[in-house]
Amino acid sequence: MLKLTINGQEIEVPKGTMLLSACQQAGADIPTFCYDPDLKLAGSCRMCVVEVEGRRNLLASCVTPCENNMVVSTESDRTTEARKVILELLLARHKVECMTCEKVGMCKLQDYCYRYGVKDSRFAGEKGHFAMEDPNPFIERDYDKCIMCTRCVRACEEITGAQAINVKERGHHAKISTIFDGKLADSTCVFCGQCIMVCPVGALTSKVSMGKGRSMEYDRVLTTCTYCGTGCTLELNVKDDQVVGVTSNRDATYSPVNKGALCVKGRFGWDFIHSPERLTTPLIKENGQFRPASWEEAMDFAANKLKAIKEKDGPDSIAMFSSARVTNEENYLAQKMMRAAIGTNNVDHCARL
Amino acid sequence: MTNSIGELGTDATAIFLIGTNTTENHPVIGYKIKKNVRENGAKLVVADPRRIDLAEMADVYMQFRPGTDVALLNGMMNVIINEGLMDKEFVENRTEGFEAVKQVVEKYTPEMVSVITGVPAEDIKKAARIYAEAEAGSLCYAMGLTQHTTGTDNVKSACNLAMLTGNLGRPGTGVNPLRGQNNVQGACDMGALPVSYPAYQAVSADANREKFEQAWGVKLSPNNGCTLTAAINKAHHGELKGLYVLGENPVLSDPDSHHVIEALEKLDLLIVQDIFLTETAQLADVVLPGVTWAEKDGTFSNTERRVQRVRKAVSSPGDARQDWEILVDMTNRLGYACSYDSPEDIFEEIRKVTPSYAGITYARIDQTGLHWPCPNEEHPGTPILHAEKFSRGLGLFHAIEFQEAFELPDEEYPLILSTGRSLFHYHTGTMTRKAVALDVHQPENVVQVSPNKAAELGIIDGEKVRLTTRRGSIELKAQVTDILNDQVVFTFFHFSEASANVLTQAEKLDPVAGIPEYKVCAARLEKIV
Amino acid sequence: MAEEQRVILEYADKIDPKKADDYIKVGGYKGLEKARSMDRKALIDEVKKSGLRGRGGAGFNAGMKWSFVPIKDEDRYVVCNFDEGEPGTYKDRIICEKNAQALLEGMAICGAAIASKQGYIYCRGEYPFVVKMLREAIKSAKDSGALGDFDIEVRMGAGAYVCGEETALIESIEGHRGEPRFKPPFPGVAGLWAQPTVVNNVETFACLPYIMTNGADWFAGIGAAKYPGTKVLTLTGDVENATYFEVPTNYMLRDVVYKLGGGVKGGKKFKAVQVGGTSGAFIPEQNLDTQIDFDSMSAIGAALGSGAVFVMDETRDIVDIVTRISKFFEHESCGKCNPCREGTWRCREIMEKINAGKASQKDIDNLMLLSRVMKNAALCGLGQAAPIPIDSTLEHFGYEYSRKIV
Amino acid sequence: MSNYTDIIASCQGKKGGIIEAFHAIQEQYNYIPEEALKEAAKHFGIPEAQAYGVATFYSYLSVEKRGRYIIRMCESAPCHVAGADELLKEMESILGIKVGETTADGKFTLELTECIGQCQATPVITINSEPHFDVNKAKLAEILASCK
Repeated sequence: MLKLTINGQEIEVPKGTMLLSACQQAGADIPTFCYDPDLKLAGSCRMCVVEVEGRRNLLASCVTPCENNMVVSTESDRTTEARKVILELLLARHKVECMTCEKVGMCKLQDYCYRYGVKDSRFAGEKGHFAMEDPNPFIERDYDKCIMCTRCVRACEEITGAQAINVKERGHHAKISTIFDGKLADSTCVFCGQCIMVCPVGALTSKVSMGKGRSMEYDRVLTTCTYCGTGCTLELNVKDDQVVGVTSNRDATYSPVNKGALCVKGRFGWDFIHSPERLTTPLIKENGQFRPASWEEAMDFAANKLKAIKEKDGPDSIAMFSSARVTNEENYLAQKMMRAAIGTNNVDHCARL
Repeated sequence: MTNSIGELGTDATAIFLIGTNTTENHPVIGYKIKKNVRENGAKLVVADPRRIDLAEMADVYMQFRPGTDVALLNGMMNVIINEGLMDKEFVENRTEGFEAVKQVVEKYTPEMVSVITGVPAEDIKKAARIYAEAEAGSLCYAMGLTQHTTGTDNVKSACNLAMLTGNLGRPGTGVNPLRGQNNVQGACDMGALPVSYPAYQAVSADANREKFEQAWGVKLSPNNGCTLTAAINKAHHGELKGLYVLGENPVLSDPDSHHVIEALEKLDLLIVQDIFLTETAQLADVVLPGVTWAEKDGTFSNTERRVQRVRKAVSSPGDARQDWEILVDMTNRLGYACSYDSPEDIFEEIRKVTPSYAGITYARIDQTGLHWPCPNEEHPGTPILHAEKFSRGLGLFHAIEFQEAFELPDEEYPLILSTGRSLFHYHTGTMTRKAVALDVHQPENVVQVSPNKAAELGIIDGEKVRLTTRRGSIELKAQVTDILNDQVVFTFFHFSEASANVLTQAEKLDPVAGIPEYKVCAARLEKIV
Repeated sequence: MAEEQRVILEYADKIDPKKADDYIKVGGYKGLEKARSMDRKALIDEVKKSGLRGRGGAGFNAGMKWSFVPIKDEDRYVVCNFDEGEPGTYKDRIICEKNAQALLEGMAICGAAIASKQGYIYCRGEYPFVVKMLREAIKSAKDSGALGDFDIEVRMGAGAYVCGEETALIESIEGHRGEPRFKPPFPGVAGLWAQPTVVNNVETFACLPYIMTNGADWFAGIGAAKYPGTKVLTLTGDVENATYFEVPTNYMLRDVVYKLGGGVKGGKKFKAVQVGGTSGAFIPEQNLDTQIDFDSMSAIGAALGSGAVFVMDETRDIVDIVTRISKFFEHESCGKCNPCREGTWRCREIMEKINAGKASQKDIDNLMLLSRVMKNAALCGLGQAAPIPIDSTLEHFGYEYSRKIV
Repeated sequence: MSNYTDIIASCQGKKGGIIEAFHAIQEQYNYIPEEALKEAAKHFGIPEAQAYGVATFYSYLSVEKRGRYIIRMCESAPCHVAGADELLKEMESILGIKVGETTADGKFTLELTECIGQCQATPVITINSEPHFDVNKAKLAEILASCK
């Protein structure tokens, strides 16, 4: 075990612990942009710098292993100065349009500017301008808001394995890009949206959710995805009784299968819920045409016909196709209905299709 | 799956994929496989008629002729036995019937199998060695293995291979079917099968029937029911009069659509309960509007047997009604009285008659789902099956000979047509075709054809072509791609405008499982002039 | 040039650096022979004892650096940093062009010390002709048998100053973007392909054969006690003799300018000298009476660095030159960390504003704040050193700034 | 002119040698064409986006087509004080292009560079990596004329 003093508090951590984690254990809230517990370390945003006695420079706590007897200060004048200046530098390049930004409420740049009282930037000057191109229907890429934390690049490689994006050029011309800065659709991108999940600012957002609501306006309902059999958990974002988006919880307790990772269908394929083509009333066919009916009428019609067939041709002349898409409870009821009420084992579903 | 999904990303040291385009059909499982290969150096063997994404990073990729799975697997077993790579201890202690298998696979030399499958003998050897020598070898498959007239044989062969190499019962091993639909596992678990009650309790066994008769307080039929595909045939013959379809779309999903439509039209009564007016619902006599998963509470069981919660997030539109309420209402109207307060109330009844679910409660799975079997409330669930012994005691080997697919190419229909799914759509497209972004991104069907074949037929990429089989014909765009060889074409079944199942055959199914042969039929591709 | 003391460059232009035999005739490869006859630990101790410190700029004790390398089953690498990108520096090129075999021998000695069989020379992309020459020199050395089983491969950079930073250099050899890694782990533990790796400068390696042949004590007795040996300097700017020299490390800076350099060009008056390349401090007249060794230079807030000596006469506009330097750093920042990527950009903007006479005291304050944060918080030496020319000129030549402030 | 595959294959066995391959490609083509970049990425088993990131990181590598003669003007401090700015203006006016551009006939591309390590004879320019020393206006015309 190593002994450290963090903000005056003595703590013990096992060898190999990073300073960031030790500071968090000591109750310090360290700001980070590039750090992501699920991704390889970058050590590049320098927001997590702390002051360690005897060290000339500030140390990025996310990549500094703890050493015995370190005396650490996480909110010293020097760290505050560094963080403020970094925020101002990022603000100087950032397209500030918080009024309409999708990420408001979940934007780390905004949160930290608030925390450190950074209203505007003393370093405002030329702004980079990165063309916003991408006709894909899923992911909005606005690199004028990018802060170059590279979490998207790492998530694309390490979580999804698509390796569609990387950093191109260098210095302040550096930008996240596909090969030859082409469209995502022409790259190896699979539109999983993991980049959106890890983006700490408004650079990457969902086009499907655009304009529908921001994080403080919606509730998140944890549920299981309706598509393939992997069983990913996801959060339906609900505002005014409407699903306005999908996010995911990366905690394995809530997301044991996928730890927040989703695919294009899970993340972007939810808007059929509110499709105007949804069936909203029972229908009965008369003379080849459907007409709306009340539940009472429709159920009566169906039940009476079923009973008549059973009477005439026996229970085995009736079958049910239950569903691989409805719940266990509904499947249970479906087979019970066929077996107990109709009296046949003619129940199956599309397991083979 | 005998094992859990997470193990594919962490524990498996070799992964053998056969008939699964994992990154497209189970993307999140695909991520885990990629990560394991890239970061932990896990070995990867891919067998698929198309050079799928994962084939690019595979140590061995075997592009085999569709329908020759048994030959390929027997060939691998031949190598394993001859090179002394089998797990003798496992075979001796945990299995029976090995000698018969040994006799059968003896003639399946890599050279002989190479002729059948088109895979170089050397690759078969390499693949066999990687899987057999792995500390933890996981075998995963999906519909590519099962949707054949020999589907059951294919799966048994895969099990043979796993038992032969002792790749079962430990972390990172297993025979792992990757199931295609959110709750296909649960539907099976719940007894939505013609031969079993919940938890696979056979309806033909008197004891089981008595148990359910007692639980439900009613006399039950001792006869096995008919499968979905058989039901369609029976309807066609006029033996089946009434059909209740809950959230299914057989017009698009079942083989030979013309045949399906004819059958449905012959019914006296077709009830469809769904969220959209699907192609099947359009043929119904009465349509009952149910709700989407976002509007209901309940549970789904995923491919690794993990039972997880589904939660209601929003209200349903108009008069659409909870599916469970519709079913309860109907059951009562049919003369069997029952009542439930909530899905949880139903689940409580499920627990009582489903031993594998007995220990699972809504409270226990509030945060993290549980893997069945979970026999009591103290049980932690079972991520890995067959750890100590198989359900039947000893694992049973099945000696299986290779048989050709039902419909092979001939002069008139010279190509092999295989069908499947795309990353961007799901099943019959009922949901994804109405998800705007997905449908904008991939709005129509394509047929994939090799550059050579396209050139031979004078077809250019993106051109509209005609794809024809003995059942019918569809028109769709050609996608020229080198991921398949010159004898094979591939298309998707999500699109009603150019529906793949107009083309597939329903004449011959797998004799045991009744699964249709979606992966092989004879077809002709033509330029439209 | 009686003032010089040539060790590495003793046989400059007298032998063909490409030919191992030429070098062997003047005593070459004897040091390696001796090193190989020694126990590894003794060899490292000998190098430690010589007091040889890194000639690339950081001044770390070479033997000490080697002693950190764990000797386990895995491969280890010897990497030569020949990326000299500091403007005004070309001494590594001179060493190679005059005595390439000494570099090769030095790398092989290091190989013996850390039980490595593979060396890499990372040569900057600006020197394709030197790369060619080095490849011939290696072939000759291999053919002669002098290198034994030690192999050396030359890799060429492609125009990135930041690759002079050892971990960026390693990334570049691996075929990646030349972005520095965070440390720890240090290359000695996990360097090239995550294996233990020693990275030293050309000049550091080139000293080794002479230390081995003449003994550690001999070397320790040359120049400054705490930074012994000789140093190759390159003189540029407003100086009569704009060329290279090898001098003992206790040589005085004033003598560099006035004796070796022959004084300020055209008889003009001296204004400033920037030592150690473009990231070095600007030194005013009053600090010229300083020894060039590492510690003496540090004491006046400067650095010996790469040994570049850039002299500016009385007519030079310091602010204009620093503006130009700020553009250099903006261009060469790799873009990985925030303080450097954004900071070098804004430094250049503010410097241009000052240089154009459009800045106020507020801008100077902002510049100083930015400079402080870059030094404190940037990931690597580039970002930390980029503000040094600004700080040192604000300190010593503040009036030049005041003149331009509105 | 050999094809990309052969050029890249010449770097076979150089672990991490994609930058070497880029140099070899540029030696033939003066830039890295898209197809060559993709081929190199495939050969060295790295993602295409990453290969592009590498190619655009280094100032000596270019993914855009350039002229037959690439002139690079050093603008680092020693050359700067030796009059690099004026020399650059002179070059721009002779060639009729700005920095970063290529002459209409595809002959010359003009670029800036940082120090090229020939500071004994400032200002310095390089033409296809060959340095020219103590360049002044008179010498410049001579040097350009020698480019056929």
